[in-house]
This record gives sequence, structure tokens and C-alpha cells, in this order.
Amino acid sequence: MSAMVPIEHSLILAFLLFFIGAAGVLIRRNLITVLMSIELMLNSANLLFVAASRQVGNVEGQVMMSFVILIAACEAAIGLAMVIAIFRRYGNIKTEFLRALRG
Amino acid sequence: MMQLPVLDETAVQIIATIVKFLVVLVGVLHIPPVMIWVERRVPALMQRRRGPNRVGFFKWRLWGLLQTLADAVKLIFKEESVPGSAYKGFFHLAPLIGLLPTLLFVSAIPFGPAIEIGGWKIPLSVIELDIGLLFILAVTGVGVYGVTLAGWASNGKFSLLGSLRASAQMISYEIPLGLSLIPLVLIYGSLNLQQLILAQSSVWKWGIFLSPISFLIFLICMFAETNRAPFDLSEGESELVAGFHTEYGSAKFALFFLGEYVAMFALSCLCSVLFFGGWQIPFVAHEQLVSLTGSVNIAALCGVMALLLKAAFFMWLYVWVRWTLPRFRYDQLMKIGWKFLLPLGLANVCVTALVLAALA
Amino acid sequence: MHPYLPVLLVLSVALVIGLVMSFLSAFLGPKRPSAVKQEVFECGVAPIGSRERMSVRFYMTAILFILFDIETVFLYLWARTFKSLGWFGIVEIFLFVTILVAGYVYVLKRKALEWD
Amino acid sequence: MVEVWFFYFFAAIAVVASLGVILLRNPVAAAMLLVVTLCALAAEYVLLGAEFSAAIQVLVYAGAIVILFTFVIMMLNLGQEEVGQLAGFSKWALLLFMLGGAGVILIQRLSMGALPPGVPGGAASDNTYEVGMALFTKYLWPFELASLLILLALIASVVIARKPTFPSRDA
Repeated sequence: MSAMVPIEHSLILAFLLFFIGAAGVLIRRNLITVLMSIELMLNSANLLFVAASRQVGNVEGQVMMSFVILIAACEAAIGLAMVIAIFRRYGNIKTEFLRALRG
Repeated sequence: MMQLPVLDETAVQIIATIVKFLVVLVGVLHIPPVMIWVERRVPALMQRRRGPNRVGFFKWRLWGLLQTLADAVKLIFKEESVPGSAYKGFFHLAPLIGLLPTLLFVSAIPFGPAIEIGGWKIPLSVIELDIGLLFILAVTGVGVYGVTLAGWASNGKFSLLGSLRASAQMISYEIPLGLSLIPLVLIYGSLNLQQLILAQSSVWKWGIFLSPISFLIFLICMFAETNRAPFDLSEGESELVAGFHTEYGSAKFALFFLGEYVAMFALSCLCSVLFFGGWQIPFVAHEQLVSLTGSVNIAALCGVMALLLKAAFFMWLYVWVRWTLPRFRYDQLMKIGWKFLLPLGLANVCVTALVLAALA
Repeated sequence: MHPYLPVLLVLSVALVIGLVMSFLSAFLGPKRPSAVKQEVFECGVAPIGSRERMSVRFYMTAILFILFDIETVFLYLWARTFKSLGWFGIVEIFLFVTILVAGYVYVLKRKALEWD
Repeated sequence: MVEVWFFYFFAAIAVVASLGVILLRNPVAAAMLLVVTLCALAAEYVLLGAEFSAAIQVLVYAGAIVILFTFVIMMLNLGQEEVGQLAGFSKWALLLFMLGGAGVILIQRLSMGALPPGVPGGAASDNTYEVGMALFTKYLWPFELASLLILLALIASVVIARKPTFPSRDA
């Protein structure tokens, strides 16, 4: 494996993914899609970790990546538990119904 | 005379990979017809019935073997009926999504030691990875989607309930499945399936002797993962019609069948690889076999036969158990998975580690 | 050859063959759709559809699955490095497993896994 | 060079599929496209020589987290009508984002080659061992704390999802 993917490619891809994820959080009204967009953003961070790990030639980026996956799993578990609780309370999961914290 | 193009290593291996995969594919395509025949004749024997014995040419009936052939032809030429309320795209894709992971799984099994053809060394597994065990676990994990999607896309009561049940069952038993393999990694120190086989060089180093509890857990999970009796709640015909594939017919139904039997075969192979020395013939070292037969390739083929025989035993076990044990209730199923196998698996890992560390 | 190239090859070959197989009957079989035939099967009664909501226990199972799946992955990492880490690794992983077992016991106590 | 083309191929799949995730109306379709994105990223990890990362990406992300998503979607039985709409300020936000994105990509392209070339690694080999060694020695405490995080997540999700703590509005 002589040829190596330059890190700039990974950076651009990670940026695009983060961007799409952030756009998803902003434009969707549905909580589940919002959570999925957050997963996209976490994945872009993961890609950066792995690419950086390749760039500097040690595996610590991959260790970080496994921590990020762990956090993503916890986030998904709690986030979806909240989705279920919200669904019970309001009968749907559109974000504009969540006004309880607005003054 | 035509000049043959000079092939380099990469080209040879790519061609070999495709050829090997096609061989495996043709092989596994024969499993469902044969197994369905076995599943009809064996219970007939057990229950003193005759089983299917009518289909045949003139007076040759071949013990009903042609019945499954007739069934296959019938399935393919049936009308395909799609429920009007179904989500069409996923309805058509779901059998395929279910089949692909199992094909990847069976491709990762090392069927034998490497053979040599024209000076090229060709390993007898389609996919050989250093993290083979993790790859297999990952692939089984993704395999749940076929079931989930099939039930959801059919948009019917029975299918949805069946698919939720089946997928909850599959994910519940994936944890003990994963845990049961950790002691083997602890003992043999590798995730590569070929190296795991080579580490079990003599019969007394087989996984089943070094870690019998693992084998027990793996065996139970094997049945649960494929939704087979006694864990076939997802298609309990008395309550759920047929479970997640209620709405499927014709070739797509056949694909589900194929997927189920390929998964059974792959798990049987994995069980033989991890606990019964894979392609190694008991009490005959591979080197002895090579010097005895005088050829690496013939010895390798003997190895393949040994693995297939071991796997065939577990396929037989599937049938045997199916016609012996009654079905569990769903709460019992979940109880076994979460309250018995999970703690047992964890304890097994801990004890194995302690013993290994004490011995070292 | 890259060790992962076969994965790609298998996937593409299997995809092509699977697509052919799953659309075989669309060409070979007859097509005579009717309104009744296209209803979902509910034992012959007029279907009422699947608009009911499922038990929250399926979700509980899935959550437990995720968290223990992660644990299994870390256990694999440890198993792979077990021979180098020795007792140090055992102490470490036992701490990890103990904390998780505490969570498991909590879930059992809250009866989140009871299927009645 | 072949690797770079493979990288482009999977990058294209990841981007198109992730666009589908945020734009499709059907939540199950979005979840399936999320799986496609995750698998494409796993392929990128393999190309970057991170075999173990690719494995847990598929094992945990595609095989567990997204299954939880599908379960919740199927459990709440979210039809298309409940999930469809975009938020009110969507068009402007999208436009702004697109512009910003194009700008950053431009900068990225211009700075191409400014970073030093990385350390050449081998082919994808079994790096599980090295990852494990780093995790269990240098990252010992983060690892133990991670188990506390899992414990918290376990307790929190059981508490939140198990029973409604206050009467439902539409009940």
C-alpha cells in the first residue's frame, strides 16, 4: 500500500458530513431526524480522529474514536428515551411543541 | 498459439476470490432444498410417518427428494402479490438486505488450508481478515435489518409484531453470542479465524474442551440467532401466521428461506471452526496428511470435507432439536437470554481470565 | 491485494445475483392483482392495519443491547491484549465489568426486563 | 492511486446518503440511509488503515445504535405525516449554510498540500492490539470513567422511558 489518501480529502469529507448534520438539526422539525443528524455530526468527528491518527502514525486517534462511539451510544439511548417520554406527553414529536422551557 | 497474458498476484487473487465466492454461492444454494428434504423426512422417520414420497419420474421416486425441487420451481413461477398498503421499495429490498450479511458471513469462514494452483498460494476462505471474529459479529449485527424491514414494510399486524419479536430476539442473543467467544480469544490470543483453527492443533486443544461453557452458550445462541425451534417465536404459526414474512410469496419468500438456511450453515461452520478444530481431522496432523497423500491440494480437500462433516452434524442437530423440543414462551426466551446467558457469559469470561492468569 | 477487497467483491457479486433472483418471479409469474388479494393477511377478516403502538419493552431491550454491545467490544479489545497486560488488565476490566453489572442489577430491580 | 479513487467513491456514497438522511420524509428510509452512510465511512476507515475502527463502526453504530432508532420509529409508528415538514426558517438557513460550506471548501481546496504528508503506514493490518494497548495503559482512567457513563446512560434511559411521570395531555 504505497499510495495514501491525503488527509485533506478526509478533512473535506468530514466537513461536508458535519455540515449536512448541522443543517439537518436546523431544518428538521422531527426529533428523531434531529437525533440522526447529530449522529452524522459525531461521525464527522470520528472521521477526523481516524484521519489524524493515520496522519501522525499512531493509534490514539482510534482510541478517541471508540470513546466517541461510546458517547454516541449513550446519547442515542438517552435521547430516544426522551423522545418516547415526549411522545407520551404531547402525542407527537415535533420540535415546535417543545415550548415548556421558553419563557 | 495464443499468448496468455502474464498475471500478477493481485489479478490472480481477485479472480480466485470471485471464483471461490461463486463456488460457495452455488454450494449454499443447494442447502435449502436438501435441508427441507431432511426436515420433512427426518420427522417422518421420528414420528413413524412416510413423509413426501410421491413426486418422481414414472416409478423412480428417489425418497421424495424431487419434492423440494418441485417446490422450488413452484415458488419461482408463483404470482408475486404485494399488499396495497406496503411500503413498496423496502418490501422488495428487504429479502436482499437480509441475505447479503449472511453471504458475507459464510464467505468469512476458512473452509480449509491454503491450496496451490500453478504456483499461486490461494487461501480457502473468500474473505480472510485479521479481525475475522469481529467482522462476523458486525455482519450478524447488520443482519437484523432484513427481518425488521420486511415486517415494517409489509405494514400488516402480524408481520410487524413478528418482525419486532424476531429482531428483539436476535439482538438479545447477540450479546451472549459475543461474550461466549471472548474466552476463546483469551485462550488462543487471536481474532483471525484461520489462526484460531491452527491454534487448536490437537484434539485436546479444541475449544469445546478448553471452554465448554462457551460452547454451551454459543450453541443456544446459534438456535436463537436463526430464529429456529425452540426459539421460533417470531414465526409461531399458531399465533402470528408466519411472522415477519407473512406477506411474502414466490421468489422473495424463497430468498428468506435461503437466508435462513445460509445463516444456519454459516453458524454451524463457525461452531466447528471455533470449538471443533475447523478443517483439522482429529488425531491426524495436517503435515502427516500432506506427506500421506503427497499433495497439498488433496490434503486441503480432505480438510474441507472434515469441516463440512462437522458442520453437517450441527445442521442435523438443528433438525433434531426442532422436532424434539417444544417452543418457549416469549417471556421465557427473554429471561433465558438476559437473566441466564448474559450473567453466565460474563462469569465465564471472568473465570477464564482468572484461570489463565493463574496458570501463566 | 488489499485484504478488504474481497468484501467489496462479494458484496457486488451477491448484490447482482440477489437482485436477479428477487426480480425473477416478477417476470416469470402471472400478474392478476385484485383488491382482495392486495389486502394484508389478517386471517380473512377485513384488515384493521397495524396502527397500534408497540410495547416499550422492545425499546428497553434495544437500549440494553447497545450498552452491552459496547461493553463486548471493549472486552474484545482486552481479550486481544490480555497476554501482554496480565493481572493489570484483569483488575482494570473487572472494575469496568463491576460498574456495568451494577447497572444491570439496577435494570433487573426496576423490572425493566420483565415480559409478562 | 487506486485507493484515492476508492476514497472518492465511498465519500460520494456517504455524502449522498447523508443528504438523504436529512431530506427524506420517511423516517425508516432515513434510518436505512444512515446505515449506508455509516458503512461507507467504515470503508473510509479501512482505507485509512483503521481496521478496528471500521469494525466497531459497523458493529456498534450500524448494528446497534441505528437499530434502536428503527425500533423507536416502529414503536411510535411514525407515519410520514408526522415526520415530514421542515422547520419554518429552513430555506434561509439552508442557503446560508450552503454558502458557508462552499466558502470553507474553497479554503480547504486552496490550502491543499499545506499540511505535511502523513507517516506512511502499512496495509490494513491487525491494529486491534495496538488500540487495546493504548486504551488500557495510557487511557486507563478515561476507560474506567466510560463505564460510569454507560451506567448513567443505562439508569437514565430506564428512568426516562419506563413510565410517564406526569399525566399525559391527550390521555
